[in-house]
Amino acid sequence: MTLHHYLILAALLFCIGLMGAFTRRNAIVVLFSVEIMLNAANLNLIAFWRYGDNPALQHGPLFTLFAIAVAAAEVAVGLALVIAVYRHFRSVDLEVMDTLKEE
Amino acid sequence: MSSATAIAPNYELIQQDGLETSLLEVSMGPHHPSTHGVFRMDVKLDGETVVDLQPVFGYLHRNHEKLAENMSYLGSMPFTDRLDYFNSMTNNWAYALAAEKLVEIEVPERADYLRVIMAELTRLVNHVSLVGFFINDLGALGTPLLYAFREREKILDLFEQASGARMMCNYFRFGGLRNDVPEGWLDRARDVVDHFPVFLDEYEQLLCENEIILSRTQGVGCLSRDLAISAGITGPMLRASGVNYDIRKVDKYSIYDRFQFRVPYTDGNVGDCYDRFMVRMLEMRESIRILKQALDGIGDGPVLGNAPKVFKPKPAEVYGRVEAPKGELGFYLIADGTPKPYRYRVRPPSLINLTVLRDMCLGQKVADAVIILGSIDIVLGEVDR
Amino acid sequence: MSLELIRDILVATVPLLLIFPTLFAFTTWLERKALARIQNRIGPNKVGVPLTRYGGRFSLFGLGQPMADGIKMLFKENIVPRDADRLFHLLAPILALIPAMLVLCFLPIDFPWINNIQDSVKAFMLDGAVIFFFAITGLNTLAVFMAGWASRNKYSLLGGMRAIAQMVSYEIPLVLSAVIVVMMVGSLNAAEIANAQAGWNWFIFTPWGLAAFIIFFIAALAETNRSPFDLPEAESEIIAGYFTEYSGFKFALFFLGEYIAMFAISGLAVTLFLGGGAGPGVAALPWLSVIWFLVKIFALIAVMIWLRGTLPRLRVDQLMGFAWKFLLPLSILNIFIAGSALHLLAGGRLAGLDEKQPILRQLMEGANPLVVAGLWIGALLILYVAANGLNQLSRAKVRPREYKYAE
Amino acid sequence: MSEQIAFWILSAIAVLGALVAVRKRNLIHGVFALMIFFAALSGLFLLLLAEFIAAVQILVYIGAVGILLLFAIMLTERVAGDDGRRMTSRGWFWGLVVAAAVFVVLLLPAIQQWPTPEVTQAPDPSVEELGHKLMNPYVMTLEVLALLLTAALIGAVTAAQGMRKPKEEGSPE
Repeated sequence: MTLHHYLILAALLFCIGLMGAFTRRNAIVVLFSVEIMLNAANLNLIAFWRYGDNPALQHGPLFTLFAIAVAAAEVAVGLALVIAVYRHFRSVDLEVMDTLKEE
Repeated sequence: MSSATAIAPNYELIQQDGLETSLLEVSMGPHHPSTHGVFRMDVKLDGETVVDLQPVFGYLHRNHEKLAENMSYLGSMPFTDRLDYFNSMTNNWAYALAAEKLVEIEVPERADYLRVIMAELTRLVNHVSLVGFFINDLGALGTPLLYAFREREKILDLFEQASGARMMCNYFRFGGLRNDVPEGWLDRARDVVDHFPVFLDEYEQLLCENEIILSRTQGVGCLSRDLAISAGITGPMLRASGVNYDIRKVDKYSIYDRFQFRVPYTDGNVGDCYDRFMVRMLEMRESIRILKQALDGIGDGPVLGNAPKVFKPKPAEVYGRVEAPKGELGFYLIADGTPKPYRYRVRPPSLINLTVLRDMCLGQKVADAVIILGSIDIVLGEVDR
Repeated sequence: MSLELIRDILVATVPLLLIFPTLFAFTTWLERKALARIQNRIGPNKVGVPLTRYGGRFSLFGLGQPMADGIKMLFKENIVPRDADRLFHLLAPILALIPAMLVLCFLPIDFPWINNIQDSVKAFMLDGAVIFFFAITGLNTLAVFMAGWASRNKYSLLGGMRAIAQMVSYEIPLVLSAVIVVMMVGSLNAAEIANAQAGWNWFIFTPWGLAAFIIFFIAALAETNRSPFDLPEAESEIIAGYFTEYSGFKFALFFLGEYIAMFAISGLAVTLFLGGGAGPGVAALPWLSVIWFLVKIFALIAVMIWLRGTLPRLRVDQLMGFAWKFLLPLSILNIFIAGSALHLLAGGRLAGLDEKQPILRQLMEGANPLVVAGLWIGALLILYVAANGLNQLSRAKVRPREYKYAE
Repeated sequence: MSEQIAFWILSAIAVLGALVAVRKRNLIHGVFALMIFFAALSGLFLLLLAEFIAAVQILVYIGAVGILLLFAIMLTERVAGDDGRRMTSRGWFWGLVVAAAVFVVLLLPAIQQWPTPEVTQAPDPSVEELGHKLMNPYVMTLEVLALLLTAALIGAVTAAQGMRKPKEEGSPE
């Protein structure tokens, strides 16, 4: 296995996520897609570390660890926002949410 | 934006702004493990909280009252066994009391003593198995129940020796008992009665101060004194709600005035499942006191009085009642001069105690609903008749 | 992929897959027998081995009962509710079994055949074995949710929801009490943790280790849905919880998964606190460590069975309150105490320790016995007071009552 | 060899899981497909010798995020999603095109440098090293992360709770 295998896989996964984020209108599915993209990026980070110059520095896992922690926070807040928005619009449909302010 | 929807008299579902948490309608029963028979509770749950509850019964309806109206008086005696099939002796007794009021029958003293002994043994059987079932409903996987059943077996053996049947005893007759107890029965009964407190000590030690049982039962299913009185609740449940009312003391029927015994009751502040549980535990001790006195005081003599061969009372209305283990069991008879009753009506304590189920369960957790039902102590044979 | 590798993988996995299901069968028999004895009954005593039934003479205490049960389960009709999500209904028991089976290989049991295989195949040599253990056990939650949701039964749904709430809550004290051990060893490696306790240096003999073990065991009971935390399958309330709608072989899989999870979590408790395979005679006969490990697991399981036979069940709000108001603060305090104690023992030496050796053992060498005794007693006192205080604060205000009598 | 087999299987599972997760109408099925994706990714991390990250991936994504997503779905959406509503957004076609274009762009550097030489230097899969790094140079980052997680927790609770009336919940007597 070489670095490029992982890079291509990560690119594919990232684009699946991108596709999901662009084409679905359910806010929760969009959140799925964002998670997929984040994970694809993490895969890249780890792959670069594994096949990089100085793996002993542990930069890849460290970076990924931080990214995962931030992603967990993001999901928590994101889902809370989805619920808050749902409470307001009675829907998680992104196309319904087109106002910034209560009119 | 939040709105409170009143769905039950004492419970408001708090609608989180726009979050449509729907109620879960669960039909608990009729084949639920802990509905004590073919009984159904239509429960509406808000998460785990019971917000509405509708008892549904009638699955075991056997037309008992109408059958009895087409049958001679004595003919329906065996059917009273099947009312509350745990306590056939007291059922018999209540019916015999009612019928004995229709015609003048002397009940011999030995028969009265034996009736008291049988009734109190029945109370032990009922309370001990109820407490077992109750702890089983609390989730104790049958261990207390099986210990209770060990004791129950001994008493059922006594019943079997006396009447030939363990549960459907059909032992009472108008004016006395069907037959005398066999030789040595009283000694065996004394043996059982003497050993019963040992078991009760063990039971109380294990259960009455168990932290989990305390926290599961205290403050759960509270029944106020006023509601208990106005709903016509009787028996241990009423006494747990703080009313000192025991038909053995009130009516002094049969020979209960000869015995020294106390009636445990609460001060009526709580009336929760723990009170109902404890009142029954304490009542068993008093039953043992009565039993000891009765076993000591019993004399020789006949056990069947001057009952007429053909039971054909003059037109009259009578109501005979006893303090059955579950509450006031009454039989209301209207005689019209024929050998069959014109009207035959049972006042089943289970059914009437069950009427407050909804009031006790609202706002409690679903697990509590089960133990509240268990603490009411119903037998579906009696509820549905 | 070399043939040796395949052979090593088979050698490492197949015995595990055979031993633990066999032990499971034995445990179901043990449980039924023990519960029966607790409940004043006899329990299964008719079916012998192999499935003989000669009037009980060759029945061997009913040891054939699990086999008979298994055959019965296999041939029972597989019923799927009409509105159920058929795919998930099928997958849930499998998903319940796989994580439980998977974590078994993180237990550092020194099976003799394991010693001859490559290191890369020994799963328990993983550096983060303990973390992996908790991560994979967490998958069980999903299986339970899947079963509860896919059955389209309200009891199942209630059971599934209860299970998720319970497992997520009790996972925190579970992990936090394992942290104590990791602090004392300085490694997440299961084998190293077990080795650090060789002889009688079991961590349960330290005050914080004892407290952590108790917390761990309570949380483990909740994680495996054992009484008194068996709310997700509370028979008297919600029929059977999330596996109400399961029958036949799928039910057997759930059952198997549950017991394997019990083995796994007891095995982890043994690894973390009870010295792993340590015990008398291990130095002379190394294979005895396997026996000791299994004996310890069974001792823990016997306690679980005993609790099941004696305790009633908690209510759902009390269950959550117990986890968040009692276990969680206590385990955090316990970590604090363990940290302080290690620091005091070290007295500035912490930085100079050998990283490859267990931390606690290094600290104990050359420590003043008086200081150690003082630390031990002090820590025990603090923990005792804290547990009592938390208990007073968190528990419901209940007490036995006095009753009146009317003459 | 075994590494290659594992890589192909795991990447196939990951791609399939991701595809199903974003295309499935039934959201609960979608979440479980997402879980499969996360699990496959965790396997890939193991393959890349980052075992701690693999464990964390399972712990955080499957154990925590998955459950969170399930709860969010059950709180908001018609779970089965079997209503006749349109699933895709208005500009779904252009979204697809953009995603494909991004994929091509991302592929370009990898293809240009094909084939790459094998790197023989395998990293030490030690958790200990990672721990030392976290405690020594990156301890500030760790603390900041802890702060962030706490803030996120509080923020999430506040946001999800919404404006609640001061009336207390539970059972009135």
